[in-house]
Amino acid sequence: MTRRTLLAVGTASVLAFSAQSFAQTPENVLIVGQIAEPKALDPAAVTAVNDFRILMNVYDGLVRYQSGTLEVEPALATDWEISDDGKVYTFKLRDGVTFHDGSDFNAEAVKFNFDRMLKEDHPYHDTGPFPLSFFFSAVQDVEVVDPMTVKFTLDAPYAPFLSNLAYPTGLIVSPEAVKAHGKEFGRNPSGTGPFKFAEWKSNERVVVERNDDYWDGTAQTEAIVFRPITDANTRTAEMLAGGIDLMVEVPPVALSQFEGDGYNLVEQAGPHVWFLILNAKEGPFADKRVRQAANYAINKQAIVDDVLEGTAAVAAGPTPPAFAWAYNESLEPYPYDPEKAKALLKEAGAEGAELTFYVTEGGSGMLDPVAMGTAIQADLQAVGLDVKIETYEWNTFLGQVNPGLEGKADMAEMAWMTNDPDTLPYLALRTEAWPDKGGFNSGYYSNPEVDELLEAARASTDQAERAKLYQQMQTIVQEDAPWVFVANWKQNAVTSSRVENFELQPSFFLLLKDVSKK
Amino acid sequence: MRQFFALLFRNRLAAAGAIVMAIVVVLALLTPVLPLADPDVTNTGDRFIRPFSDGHLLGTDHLGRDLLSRLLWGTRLSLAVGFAAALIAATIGSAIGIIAGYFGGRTDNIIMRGVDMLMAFPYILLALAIVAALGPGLFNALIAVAAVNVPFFARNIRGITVSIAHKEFVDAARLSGMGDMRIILSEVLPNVIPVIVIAMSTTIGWMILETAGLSFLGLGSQPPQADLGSMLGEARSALITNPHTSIVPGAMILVIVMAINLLGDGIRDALDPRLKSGALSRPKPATLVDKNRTEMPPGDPEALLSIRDLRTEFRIKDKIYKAVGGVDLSVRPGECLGIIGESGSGKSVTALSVMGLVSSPPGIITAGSVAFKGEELVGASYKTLRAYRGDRVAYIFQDPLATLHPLFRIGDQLTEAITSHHAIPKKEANQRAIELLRAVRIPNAESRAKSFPHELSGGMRQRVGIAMALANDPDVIIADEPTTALDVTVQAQILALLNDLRRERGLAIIFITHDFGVVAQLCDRVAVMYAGRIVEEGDSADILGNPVHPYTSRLMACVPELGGGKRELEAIPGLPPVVNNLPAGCAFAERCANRQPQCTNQEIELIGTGSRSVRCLFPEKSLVEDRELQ
Amino acid sequence: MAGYIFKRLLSAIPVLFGITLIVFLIMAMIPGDPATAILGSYATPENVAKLNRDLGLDAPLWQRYFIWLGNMLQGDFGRSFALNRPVLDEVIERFNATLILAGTAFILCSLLGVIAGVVSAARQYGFADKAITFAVLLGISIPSFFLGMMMVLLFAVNLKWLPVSGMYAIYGGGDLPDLIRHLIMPATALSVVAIGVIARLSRSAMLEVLRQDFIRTARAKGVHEFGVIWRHALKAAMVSIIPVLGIQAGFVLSGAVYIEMVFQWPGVGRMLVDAILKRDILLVQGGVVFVAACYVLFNIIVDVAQSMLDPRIKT
Amino acid sequence: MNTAVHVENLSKSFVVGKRLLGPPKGIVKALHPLNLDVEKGETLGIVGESGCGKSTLARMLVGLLEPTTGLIEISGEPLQNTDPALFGRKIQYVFQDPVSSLNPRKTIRQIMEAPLVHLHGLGRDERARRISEIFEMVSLREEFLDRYPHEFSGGQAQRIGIARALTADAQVIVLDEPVSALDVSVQAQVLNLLADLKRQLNLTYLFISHDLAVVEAVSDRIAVLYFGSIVEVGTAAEVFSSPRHPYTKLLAESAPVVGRPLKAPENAETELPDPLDPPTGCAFRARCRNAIAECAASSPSLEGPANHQAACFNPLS
Repeated sequence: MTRRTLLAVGTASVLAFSAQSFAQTPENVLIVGQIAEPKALDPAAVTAVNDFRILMNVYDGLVRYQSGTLEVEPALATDWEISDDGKVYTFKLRDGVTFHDGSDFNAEAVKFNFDRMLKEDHPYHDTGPFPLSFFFSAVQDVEVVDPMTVKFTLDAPYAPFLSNLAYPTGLIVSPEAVKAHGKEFGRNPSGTGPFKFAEWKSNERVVVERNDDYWDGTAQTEAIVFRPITDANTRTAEMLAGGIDLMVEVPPVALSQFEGDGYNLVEQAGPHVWFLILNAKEGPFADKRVRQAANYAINKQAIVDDVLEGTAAVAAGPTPPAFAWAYNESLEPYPYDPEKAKALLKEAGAEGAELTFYVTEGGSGMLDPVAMGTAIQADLQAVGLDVKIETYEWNTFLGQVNPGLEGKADMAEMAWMTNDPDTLPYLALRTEAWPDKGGFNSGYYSNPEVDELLEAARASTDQAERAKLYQQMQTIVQEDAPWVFVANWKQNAVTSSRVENFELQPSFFLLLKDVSKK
Repeated sequence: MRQFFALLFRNRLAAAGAIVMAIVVVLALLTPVLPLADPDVTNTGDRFIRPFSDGHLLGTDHLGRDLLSRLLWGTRLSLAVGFAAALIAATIGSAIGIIAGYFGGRTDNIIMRGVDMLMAFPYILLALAIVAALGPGLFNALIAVAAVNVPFFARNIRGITVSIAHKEFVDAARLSGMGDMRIILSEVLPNVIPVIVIAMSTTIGWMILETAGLSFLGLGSQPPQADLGSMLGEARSALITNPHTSIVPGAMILVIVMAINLLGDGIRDALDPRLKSGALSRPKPATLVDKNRTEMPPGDPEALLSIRDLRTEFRIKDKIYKAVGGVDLSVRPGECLGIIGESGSGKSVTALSVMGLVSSPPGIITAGSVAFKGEELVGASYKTLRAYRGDRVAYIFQDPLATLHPLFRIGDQLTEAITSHHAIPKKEANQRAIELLRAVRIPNAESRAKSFPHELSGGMRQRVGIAMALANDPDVIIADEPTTALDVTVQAQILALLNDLRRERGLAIIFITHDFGVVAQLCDRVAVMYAGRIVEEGDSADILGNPVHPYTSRLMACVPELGGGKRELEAIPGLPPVVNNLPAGCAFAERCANRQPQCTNQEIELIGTGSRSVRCLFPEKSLVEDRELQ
Repeated sequence: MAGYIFKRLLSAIPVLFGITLIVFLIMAMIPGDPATAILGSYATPENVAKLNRDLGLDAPLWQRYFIWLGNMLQGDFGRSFALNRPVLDEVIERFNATLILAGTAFILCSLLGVIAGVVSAARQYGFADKAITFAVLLGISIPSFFLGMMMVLLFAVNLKWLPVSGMYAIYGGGDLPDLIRHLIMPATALSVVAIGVIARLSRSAMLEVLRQDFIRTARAKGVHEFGVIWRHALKAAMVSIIPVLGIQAGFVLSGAVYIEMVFQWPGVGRMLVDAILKRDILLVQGGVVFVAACYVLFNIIVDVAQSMLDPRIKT
Repeated sequence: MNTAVHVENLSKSFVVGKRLLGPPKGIVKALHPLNLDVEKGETLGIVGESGCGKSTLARMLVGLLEPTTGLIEISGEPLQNTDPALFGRKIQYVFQDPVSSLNPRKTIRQIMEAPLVHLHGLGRDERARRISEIFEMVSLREEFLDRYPHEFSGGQAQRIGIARALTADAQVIVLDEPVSALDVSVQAQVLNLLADLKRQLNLTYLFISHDLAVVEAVSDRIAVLYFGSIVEVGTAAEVFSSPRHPYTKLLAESAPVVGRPLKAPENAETELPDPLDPPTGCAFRARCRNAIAECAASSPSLEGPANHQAACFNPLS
């Protein structure tokens, strides 16, 4: 190394130290701390909330949730009609909308989107896989009535259909872009949303820029940068150090750091439920009394107040209160009552039973699963259940839990975030949803009454009637205790005080169009 | 064993490490009986209590569990896993290494290729993949950590085994009728074990770090069980708000690993035989000179180089080796002085003391004077010494393969000798180097200047050594057994060359040897040394013709001379004394046939007249008699 | 020399083949599959089986190995299931980041380690030696991720001197000073252990060399002590230091995993950890082969450097 | 016949620079095929400079190295299998470096017992008796038995080495530079001890050394090795008093002797031939003043009366 290069390196490092620019993020550019690298920016191909947070700003669906609720309102479709039998939906499309790549939005584009996802013989079906296409598995046919009218035909009445269209899986992508990029579309997205894709550097950032032609008013900020910061602690540190303007999923322990003037803490309850699947097919939990005992033994209040620092509320049953119209207000959560738990265990003869407990290390909506699992283990230990924890990384965990707990474990952590009160119970509580039949009822709960209620609710297009059926279901399920109902998460986010007009949605989406930054 | 512990505890840092480690281990062992809170009982209401609170000396973690209790239980587990992993890795790795190293050839090739593959695999990923395949859990993490460290041991131990397998005692064992398995177990293994122990003691710390790393990634112990790594991992989310939950296990890892490393270093040092003799200390640029020495007026002012009552000692631990015990010598311009003696007689140390080249530590000059042209060199500044070294007083050493720098071309080594004293242009120095090579009769000097020492034969190398000594036209050359390592035909050439050069250039030479024939042929005068002192000195022809000291005459008698035919040799009984424990009086007395009681109870002076002197009370012939005989 | 390099390159081929086999078998042994990871929470056994079939994961093991190997030899590393992009694109992009981090750390640890070792040996038992020995001991005893965490806490969160994470500032950065600013903490944390190891080894190698006869020869020639230490002794000591530099390069590369996690560095180590956890088989396989090839290549460079330094090594 | 050692056509080549594919870089003939006979009770001195192949020969004789060609017979029995244990009972070896030939981790007793156990299967008492017998012979004190090798000086260690060779009870002993690592005053002791032992036990020695004077002092017959071949062999008196091969003469003249003036016995430029690229004909011819045309054409073989043969086309008379 020559003296000159030495000098150059020296100067560079002095510069590096003296410059302070990094502490200040630029105006009008919002920097968002994401919890992970997105998998793809193709709405049909992804399943994670983390990815949805970007997608919702780049794409529009035919419909969307009204701000602050889970009610559906028009978006790319201005209007729609539902046939009396609940099987045919006809949408009138919005005029003059173009995709970011310049191509036109029209009925053909809508048909292309759904055919790509649902038809195995579609030329672009191989741009998948499309893991959530079953949201639209009821769709039999999509038909272009005229350039601005499109008609969906379902094979059976399906109440959650509109709600599913508002879900990211229903977001509309540019067919031209799919044709141009094929499998690489996920890295070269094009939609109609308020922001258009600009850059994706792996593990560094995804940048989207303002779409000046947006049909619903242009965005306040020039651009948004999504930074994947997997580690919650680093995310917190970045927020504190000023490297990001907005962070989601603030770890409970870090909340106290953001109480000062420099930050705004935002909270919003959402359709989330955190529960323990109990193996009702074999072992101690085959006995309802033992399942109830577990519900009594776990100090859920302590978990939500202490472990989660108040970022969640105690769950009463399988349906989160965020689905206000379908929620059964009369349900009271199982109280913390170790004595009662012991009594029930004694009654069932399950004292000192040895249980295997699957705990995950992270995962979508799982909050703080290891700490929660450990606290639960300690609570169950206290009433005389000998619980052995096995931890798995999230994907391995799903690989273990989804095929069913039989022969492996007695209990497992799980959390769902859904867009419709139908989804979770329909997929995870029916007898027809046992793992071997393709569902997610990994604990093998089975109650014909519940099965009936759920089928009926799904076929009905009358919300009041559906509400009644769901409330009935909740009461039965709570009594049967196929799960331990632990918590309903209140999603949180922190912004620096430079950020204005930010609010969280019950849908857990991040809508950033109207957010501005000083 | 006792010696081992004595050595270990002499090293204060190692002792500190041992004590800390002992405390940690005792605490870990006692953990189950100590009055601690249950490490797994959660009390979320009391979470994140700060250290030094009532009931929770180190505070509590994110679930309100007592950190002190978790720390001790965690330490217990981490230590056990670290030790176990090190043991497993060492056992398997060493076995592989020994087999590969001992059998060599194809076996070695195949095994080492496999080891290469594993080493090329990023080790954390390998560990991760193993844990992923076996499932999480501390035991599986242990297996993974052990597995990824097997190549390290295999490689290390193989190297050692190769060198041991080629030792003569292995051949000897084979000739004793031992089979391969038995040789491995009884000859190789005992010599490898210290290395294994050293490698283990220095890697346990590393193993604990690695296990902690895996636990930190969530692949180690399963909750609620605590080990140090998982404690750190769990605490990470609260790093900013409650750093104490991270710092407590982090600091514990630091303390343990540091103590283990200190102890490991100590064990390594105590097991390394070279360290016992103090040999791994760096020699200073110039030999130490005892500040409290009695200074000596310089001797013979006529002489070019004059040594008076020079005493050089080696101080190793509590032993003092009096290598040179009061030597007087002088050499005049153009004279060749021989110093002859057996190994350990102090002849080389005397020579090296002149320019302060005795390794120090352990060497120290404790008394005497060395004067070059009247200037005192003992106690002179490094600057003065360096100015003389190689310029006025040059050395030629014994083994030219070891004494030439193996990685520099010989031309460069020669030019450096010149430019160290004379600021002349590089080109000129190169030219001069080639002239020097020619002067020592090296054929094709230009191309040879670009050779590396190993590319030359022994004789050629020694010519380079001589050329280097001649580089600055010195006044004195000190040649320390320059031909001992050479074959006899080559030796004859080198000696003839030296003789020519000295006559051509009028060099003064001090020539150190153990060979009377060489002395006779080359030297004008000779001094015979025994146990650090000169016992006889005089003209070489005189001494070789009429040795007077019993040692000189007996020594000459026991060297067979060519042309004598098959015969019985006259051996000197006994062994030369060890210079750390010299007897009183004459050091040779014990082996001397002429010994009288006086010999061992008084200091015996070097007596003599003019050119001939002897240190003996009962010489073979008196010097006076000797003169008369002539 | 060219022939030697060629020979070394040739001998790396079986090693690389071995590595492909090892990584393939390990990935085959790991339970779980990429389909679950792709399908996320909604993975049902039925969908998983179908997807695995679509991804070609139902073929016999040996067949899958040879298909993979054959494609790879043609430069096709396959597509990452989880990231939905070609493995090679991702690996090269991420490896680049790791190279910057590990390369800096490697240069740092080589320079500082050797200098510290030489100074320590030259001043044996002096104050500098004791100070260096202690610092080095502390360095090799601290878990790098713990050090990293503490550095973030102190320099980024509390003092706000340095950025918390990432490789470049998100806006306005992207130049060299920006990169250096982001590099300082992770490179330091990553190199600390290696500095210690190298310094210890350099010290003992120097002590070993300083006892050699040719050092005495250099002194006898009148070479100044500075030249004796930094030219004669260091050059000879490098013969035993260089192989350790090679090994440390491997450790630095591997150890980057933790540092990349703590500092959210977009490197290949973190990518591979994620990929293993997500059972992104092709990404793991391709990434490991790539990293291992680089490691093997680096070792060849070390060997070549060694043979250039030491003419006694037969080439 | 009273032949102790009979060697026929014995040679050794080493392969240098093995390659993955193709032939190796070169083959070094360390020892050209040679024949040798040693009588019972005789001492055969083998002289040569470094690299002449004397150690290769010695190691083959005791089975530590597998010969490339040739046959070794000890006391009339051929030994073809290189199992040192098979050789061990018949022929033993004394190493050059006395200290490194003793395992530093074993006591002298353990070292001494090994041949007794493995070669002769003696019981404990029998062993103790033999060891004390042998220790008596080599004048070592029995208390040394429980010490470790590093506690001994070179001379003592070499006595132990000799004692170990004796325990195998072999009739032939190969002494590979047994005194070159020792100081002159001790060297004479060891040489005398060897002479005594030979007389007492009626041993046969192959004494290898580079030191002509030492070899002359102990040998009955002498073989001179140069570049892997015997260039001269004969009775000790003959070989040194009237050498026939110029190399032997060069060796004899090169040794520094009191009273002989110093002169270079040969041209300074001469160097040993390169083993990877051996010269044609006589290997010595480049250094030889008497070389004639024939020397370059073919290599000479040993010729002359049984008591003094030389391999030279133009021998000295």
